[in-house]
Amino acid sequence: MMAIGLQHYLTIGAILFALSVAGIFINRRNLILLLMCIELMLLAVNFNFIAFSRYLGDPTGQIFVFFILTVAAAEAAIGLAILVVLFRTRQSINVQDLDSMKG
Amino acid sequence: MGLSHYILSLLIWVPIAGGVGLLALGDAGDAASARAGHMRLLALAASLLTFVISIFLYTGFDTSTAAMQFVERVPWIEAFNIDYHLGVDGISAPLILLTTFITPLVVIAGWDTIKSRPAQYFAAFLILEGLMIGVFSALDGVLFYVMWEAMLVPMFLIIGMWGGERRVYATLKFFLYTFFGSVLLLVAFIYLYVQAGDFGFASFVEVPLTLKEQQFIFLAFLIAFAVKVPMWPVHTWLPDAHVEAPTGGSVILAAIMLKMGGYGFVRMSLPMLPDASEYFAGLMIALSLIAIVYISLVALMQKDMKKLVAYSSIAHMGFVTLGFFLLWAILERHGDSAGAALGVTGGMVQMVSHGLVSGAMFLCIGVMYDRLHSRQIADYGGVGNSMPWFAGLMVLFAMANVGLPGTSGFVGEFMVIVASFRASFWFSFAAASILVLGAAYTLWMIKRVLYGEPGNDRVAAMEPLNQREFIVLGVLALAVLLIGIWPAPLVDMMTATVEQLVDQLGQSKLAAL
Amino acid sequence: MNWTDIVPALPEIALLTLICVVLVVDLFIEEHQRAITYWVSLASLAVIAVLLVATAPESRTVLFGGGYVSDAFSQLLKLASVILVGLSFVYARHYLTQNSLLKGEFFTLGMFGLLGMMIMMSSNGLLTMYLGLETLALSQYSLVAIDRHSKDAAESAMKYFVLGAIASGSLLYGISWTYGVTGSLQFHEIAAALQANPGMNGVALWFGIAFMLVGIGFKFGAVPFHMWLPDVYQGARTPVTLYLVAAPKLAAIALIIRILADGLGAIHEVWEGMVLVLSVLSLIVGNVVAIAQSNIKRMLGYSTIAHVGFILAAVLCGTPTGYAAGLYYTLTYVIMAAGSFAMVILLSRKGYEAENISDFKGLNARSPWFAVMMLFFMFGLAGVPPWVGFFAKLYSINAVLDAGYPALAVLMVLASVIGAFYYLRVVWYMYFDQPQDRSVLQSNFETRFALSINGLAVLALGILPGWLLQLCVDVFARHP
Amino acid sequence: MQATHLTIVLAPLAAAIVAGLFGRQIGRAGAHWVTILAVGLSFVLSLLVLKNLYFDGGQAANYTVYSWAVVDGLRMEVGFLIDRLSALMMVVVTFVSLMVHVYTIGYMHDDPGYTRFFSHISLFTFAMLMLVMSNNFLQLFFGWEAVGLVSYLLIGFWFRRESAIFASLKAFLVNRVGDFGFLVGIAAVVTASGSLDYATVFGQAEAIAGQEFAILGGSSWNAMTVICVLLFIGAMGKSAQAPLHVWLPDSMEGPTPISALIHAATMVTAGIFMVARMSPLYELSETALAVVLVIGALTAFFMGLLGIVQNDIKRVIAYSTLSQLGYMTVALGASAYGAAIFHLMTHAFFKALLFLAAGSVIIALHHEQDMRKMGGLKKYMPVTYWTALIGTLALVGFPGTAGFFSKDALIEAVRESHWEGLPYWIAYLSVSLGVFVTALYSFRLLFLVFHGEERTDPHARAHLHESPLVVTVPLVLLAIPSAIIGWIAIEPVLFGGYFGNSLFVLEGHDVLAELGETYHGGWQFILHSFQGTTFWYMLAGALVAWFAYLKRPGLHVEIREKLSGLHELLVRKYYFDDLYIRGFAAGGRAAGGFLWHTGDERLIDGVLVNGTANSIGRAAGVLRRVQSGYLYHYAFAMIIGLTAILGWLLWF
Amino acid sequence: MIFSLLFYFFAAVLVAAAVGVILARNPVHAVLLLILSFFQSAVLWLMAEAEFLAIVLVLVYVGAVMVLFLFVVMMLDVAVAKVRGGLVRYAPLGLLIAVLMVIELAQVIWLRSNVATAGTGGFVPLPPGYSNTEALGSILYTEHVYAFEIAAVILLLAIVSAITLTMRKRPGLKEQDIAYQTSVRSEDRIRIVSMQAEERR
Repeated sequence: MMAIGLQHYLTIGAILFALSVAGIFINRRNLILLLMCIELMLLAVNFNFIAFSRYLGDPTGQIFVFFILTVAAAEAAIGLAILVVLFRTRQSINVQDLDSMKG
Repeated sequence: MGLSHYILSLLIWVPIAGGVGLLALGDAGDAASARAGHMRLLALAASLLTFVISIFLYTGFDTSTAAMQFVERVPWIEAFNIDYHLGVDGISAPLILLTTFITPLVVIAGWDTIKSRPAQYFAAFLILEGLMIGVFSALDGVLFYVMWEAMLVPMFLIIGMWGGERRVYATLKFFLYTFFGSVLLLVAFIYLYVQAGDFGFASFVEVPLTLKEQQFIFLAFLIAFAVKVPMWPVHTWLPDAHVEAPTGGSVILAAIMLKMGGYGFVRMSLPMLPDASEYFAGLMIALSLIAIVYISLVALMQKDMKKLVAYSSIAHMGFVTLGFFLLWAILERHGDSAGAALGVTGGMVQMVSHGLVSGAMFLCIGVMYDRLHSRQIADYGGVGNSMPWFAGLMVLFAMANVGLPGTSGFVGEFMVIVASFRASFWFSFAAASILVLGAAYTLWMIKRVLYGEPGNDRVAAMEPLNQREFIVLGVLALAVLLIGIWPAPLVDMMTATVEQLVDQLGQSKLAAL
Repeated sequence: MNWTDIVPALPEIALLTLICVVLVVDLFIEEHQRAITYWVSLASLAVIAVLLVATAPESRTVLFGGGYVSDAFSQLLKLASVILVGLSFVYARHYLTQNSLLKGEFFTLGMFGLLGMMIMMSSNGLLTMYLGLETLALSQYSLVAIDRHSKDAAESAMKYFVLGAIASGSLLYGISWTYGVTGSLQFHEIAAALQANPGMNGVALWFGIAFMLVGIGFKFGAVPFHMWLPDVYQGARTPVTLYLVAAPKLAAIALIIRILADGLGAIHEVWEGMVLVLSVLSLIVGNVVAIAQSNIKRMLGYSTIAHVGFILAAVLCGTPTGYAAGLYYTLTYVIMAAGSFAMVILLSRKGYEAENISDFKGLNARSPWFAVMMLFFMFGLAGVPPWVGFFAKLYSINAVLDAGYPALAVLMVLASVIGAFYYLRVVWYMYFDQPQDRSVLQSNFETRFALSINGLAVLALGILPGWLLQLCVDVFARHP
Repeated sequence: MQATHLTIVLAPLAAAIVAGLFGRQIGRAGAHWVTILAVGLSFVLSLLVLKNLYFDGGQAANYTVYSWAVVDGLRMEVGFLIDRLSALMMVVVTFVSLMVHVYTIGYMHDDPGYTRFFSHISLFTFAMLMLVMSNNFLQLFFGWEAVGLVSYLLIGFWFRRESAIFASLKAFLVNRVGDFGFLVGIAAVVTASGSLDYATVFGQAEAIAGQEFAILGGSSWNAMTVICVLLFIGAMGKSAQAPLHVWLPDSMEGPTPISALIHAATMVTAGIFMVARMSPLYELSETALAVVLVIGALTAFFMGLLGIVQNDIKRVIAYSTLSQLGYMTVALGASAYGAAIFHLMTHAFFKALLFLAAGSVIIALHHEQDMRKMGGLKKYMPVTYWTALIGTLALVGFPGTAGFFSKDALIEAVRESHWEGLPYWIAYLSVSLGVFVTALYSFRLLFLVFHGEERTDPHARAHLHESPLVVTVPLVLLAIPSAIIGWIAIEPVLFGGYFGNSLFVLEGHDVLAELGETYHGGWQFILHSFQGTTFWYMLAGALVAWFAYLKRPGLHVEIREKLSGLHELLVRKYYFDDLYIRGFAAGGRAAGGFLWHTGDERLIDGVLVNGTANSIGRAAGVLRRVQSGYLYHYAFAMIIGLTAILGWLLWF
Repeated sequence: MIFSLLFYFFAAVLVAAAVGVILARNPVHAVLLLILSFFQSAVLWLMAEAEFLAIVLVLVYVGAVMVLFLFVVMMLDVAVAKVRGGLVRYAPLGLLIAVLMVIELAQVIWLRSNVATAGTGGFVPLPPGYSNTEALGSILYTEHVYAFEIAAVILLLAIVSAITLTMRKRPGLKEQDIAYQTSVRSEDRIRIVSMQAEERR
């Protein structure tokens, strides 16, 4: 068994990224789940950054993760705010109901 | 600094300024108001002023040189070596004169037949005039292209705003067809720029190009110019555009805008791409002859007068392209180039003449349309009874259209037919078939429209020509006869330039590689 | 660090301060005095513009440990975006007042967005680029949803948000790979690393670029990352759409040029193919689908996509000419696009949203002047000379041919022929048809004035395109 | 002298312009005075020119008036070549024209288009003079087409009449077919010689004859043959030689003075004149001469036959004209150019006379042209009758009349020509038997109109009277040369070297010179004719006419029924009209329709233009359906795009 | 060895939790599973010696953001999805894309790049006395001060937007306005109207 290192962490990042993408596809009911998938995606990114930062011995990558966490928090806040607005206007957060504009 | 230093700029910008002025002052859309009357006068004044300026162009023109004259050159976009570069030679000067001559007539012709938004109508024509003169005098690729494309806009509006029932279809077809043609021209220009380092026509002429490059550029040029001419098989926009356009629009379209295709061939395709021109000369001649025969036959079947004249225009423009591309066939057969210049000159004269004649034909149809609101031949018959003077003039123009000697229509056709015999008997044979076919469709229309008993009560009640119409048609008739009887002044303007062009065509660009 | 060192960053600092001022001012005024916020915002923008000119550094200056750069490129883009944001405020006011949407937040969020854009334009590294991008994106999401009672607005905001988050996630993922391979986040360091160690140029880096391109393509609205664009343009209230159309495109050009040219310019051959795919698809899909639209905002949305194809085509050349052409195209495009959306705003009135192309019917009879302006915008967008859009096309095609892609050049012009159709349709509605609605256009003086200037600029820049072009060329002549 | 020439040409032009543009201002009298004076002036000056050239021994003039255009070394000019040939033509043209002008005053008296008519015939005189006086091919073509134009305008003069405007269109188009050949011929001349000037071209004739033109594939034709045949196609159109003859009978829809002037005396002879003028070229091409000979012979005989079955008085004369033009053409083909021109001249006088006489009858009968409704007019219209009789005698070649001298000389020339074998027999038989035919239809006409039973409308008969002086004076004036010009002119024109250098005949072709050796004055000539067959053919024709139409008026009806097949063939004019109208014209229209609907509308517009537009539209419809509005589809697009790019990077 | 096993264990739980997130029917379950995956991530980060971020992840993310999610889920009170209609239809495609992407990425990570060659052998051990927090802190406020400021702006922006979007005055809400209540006058309370006596019908 090889030592746990960069590639393992990157793999976890890749799997999480792919899962989040799949989640976005699969989920057709609930917008909140979409937001959570996005959080997963950011988690995947963070794995990559930490792995690379550790591998390169350069703390900048971890600084980046720090900012990603900050932004993700802000993003989540705004995303949820929009969700609330949407729910208020439509009484639904069903993804399939969002089809009044197309073509 | 005399007038001659910026005469071309004046020719371009005086009408445009007039047009913008008309737009700015406006007429609130009411053709009957006194304000609209002032607008008409302003439009006439601007167009006449332009014509007067162009007289100085004629008097100052030196026929002994092939060099560019009245040259103006100011850097325009320095980052790309684009200049505001104007100049005329024997190829462009006659076409500019044609433009300045026709436009006042169009303004007069639209005097009180345009009922809605006359100010915008006249403004469109004036702006168009300036742009057309710009096309003929530009010596820089970008400047040329700007004028060339910008021209579409006023024409688009003219057909669309004052046109007939199917005007939307016709304008879109017109615009997209020609736009399609010209975008490839743009690509070709830029390619040449990349090779030559600036956009000047002179540099384009000098830059060496491989045969393959020349061929691609030639095809790009061909599409642009062939659509404009129009050559078979990209001619189908023209009948539709003509039918739907108001009279003035048809006149300008036929008289001047079609000439730009021919002008493009002789200004660009030939001198810039001599080897590709040689390569494609056979194709060009074939297309020209198809245009003459095929389109003449199609014209025979037309029931709509404007469509008929439109098809006739296509057939007549076939002579232009035929004349331009004879050189290589002549060289191949005789080993010398005698006759090639005759063909090119013939094509050039044909352009001017066709400008006058087709313009006049459309004006005649317009005169009848104003009275009866129909363009269908079947709705007329016996117009000569109620409009004798008109009938006389229309017969004259019809005769010019069929190329009767003594009218301008003959001069170019004669030269081209004579020159094409030197290239091949069959070229001459096919080209001369227009003598029969052209007469057939034109005079058959004349017979059905002007002659016979009055077709119906409305025809019988048609008003005779009014003074305004008479002046317009009369002036055109004089011009048609003058060129027919004494074309030397016109031909002499071209001679030096055409001879230099033919010389240039003989020099392959491949050698410089 | 001496504080005078941060002078080049003064505009951003001042903008943040002024945003806070506007926030506070807005807090203390009554509902009917909301115009004060508007004027203060405009004044703030004017201050920023002045500061931008005043603090422009002589040469390229890098600040804050390499995170911030001030050069001709950023100065030009910032100035342009300040003007455009100001313009969109001016256009928006009457409409917002009419529709009871005149809230201070519109202006503060707009200015936050501007701050984000300026950060992007001045960013010298992937970190600040990302943060700027998020600042811009978050304010855009909020702006789209600002009319809380509009179902469409909420829907499009949600779509925008989700897809935007995916795009920025992807961008981040790409950044992480790029960082991992090159070991740096600063553009010049990345470039230097690539120079020093060609072995870095491997599939891992390519993947990084591909993931980053999702983010870039999304920001531009390039196919296939364009799907949000028509829906958001349609769903957002028109002034918001106008805001989205105009200045953020400048940020997008900064994004792509900073990353691909500044950072990865050395491996141009790697990304040109990817950008080429985006460009070609955008040209085709944008132009073709626009034909089928009846909603003007949607149509202009697809037209944006088509224009993005042009911008990307110029950028993918990877030459200074190409970058200059892309920059020039973007600058001129946003002017025309802003004007055309302003016309949509102009046609709307209280309780009536002008959304369909047919609303333009007979505009010439209603208002010849604004019909002419719209004609300018339409022909400008169609790329017909003498309007400025033509020169944009000219230069981008020039760049493409110069770089040796004749087939792409032909595709570009053919796409523009298809594109001409839908622009012409607007013109034909305005000029050839009778108005369905003869009411007088409602608007205030500054809208009319700004719109007129905007329209005339499209013409004037077309007649004298040299100086702006020279500016763009010079920017890249001095670019590293 | 140049001023004189210019005056001759320009006076009628000026008059035409004045009468045409200011007709209303100067009035009817003004119109006819100005034109008559102008044409009179031209006539007098033409006589002076003739006198100068023939009697005073003046030199032929050949000079340029002005340069039309010079391109590529090709000088295109307007200039005059005034030699004896053109001088003769000028006199003939201006004289007949003058007569017709005067006659028109009476004939068109009540017509509303009076001034227009005078303007047109004056313009015609101008155009015809330009044609005959030209010294180059360009001007020749100008005159050639200009006379065609005026002919078109005048045939369709009564433009309310459907038949008239149809005839005018037909005339123009058929002429254009000829002109088509003519123009290509001129192009061939320029190609072969590099010049349009007669003198230069003739000077290079030998060189041209040595050239070849590649026409079809590898085969090449002698340049001179090509040139001459092409030019002759022009002559066939203008001079109404078969198969381009169809327009001339129809042209009788025009007013009678026009038929006399244009369609009998002058314009239709332009082709004859042209070939004579081009004799230095034709002489060098046996093939071309053979074509000329055969075409002329066929025309002479078969068109004459048609005259027998016509009932319209003017059409009979028209077919007679066709036949006589055929005679002239045969003479050209036999290299007897002088004979052709001589017959042209006499024919101009007597045929104009016959037409004008017919016109006089027509006026008297209020525009009735059907001979079946005439008869016995002799006693009502003596002047007309006697002049018509002189014309008829001249036409049939009754010894002593002008027509006799010219036609007999012509037939002799054909008989003695250098031709052998088939062409000879075709030509000789045609011209000989043609004499019988000519006499038959000519006397048929005379008897039906002036003799026998009075079949006229009773109402019209009540008002029958001789025509006014303006009509009869020209008749008399034309009758005089018809009767005596032969006596005076035969010797100088045919045998006396009148033409000098104007005509060129090869040594071995010069049949007239051979005839001249046996010529010993007019009486001798007449006496000689009684020994030949021609005279008896003529007499036989006259007798048959007398028997069938006067003696036993029912006989011709019986014959017609017996030979109904032949009669039908003749009445249908050998089906040429059907071929042209149902064949070529309808075929052209069908082709045009096919090209228009299938080529332009279906293929180019339907498939290429609108097809492209439609397919783009369809593509738009499909692509926009991808934009489904569903968020997950949008995400799909992004991720699939990304995955595709990744895959591409990895595996391609 | 134990380290490796631990890594695999936590990684497996993390992936399982993540799968659970995207498959959960009940949003509340999804949030909880997401929190679980965050905890697992924090552990893995700790194992990579990124202690500061691991703590921040738990404190900020789980403590604030996830709670916010949970709050919104509860607030919106969305009915639990009964059937995942699209799941069946789109799962294969989604799965295919996800697998494809994993294959592509795995190719790069394990086989086809300089990462694959250079990344073997585990992380280089950190020097003794190394403090992750210190290392980050020392550059966060110096080198990255600009980014730090921007992050602050983003948070401000988030506040402003969130308020803009969600704060509203409910028309039907009964609010107490003290100043209004105390400044009341009698005529505001009682209005005396003069009425016509109604006639009996």
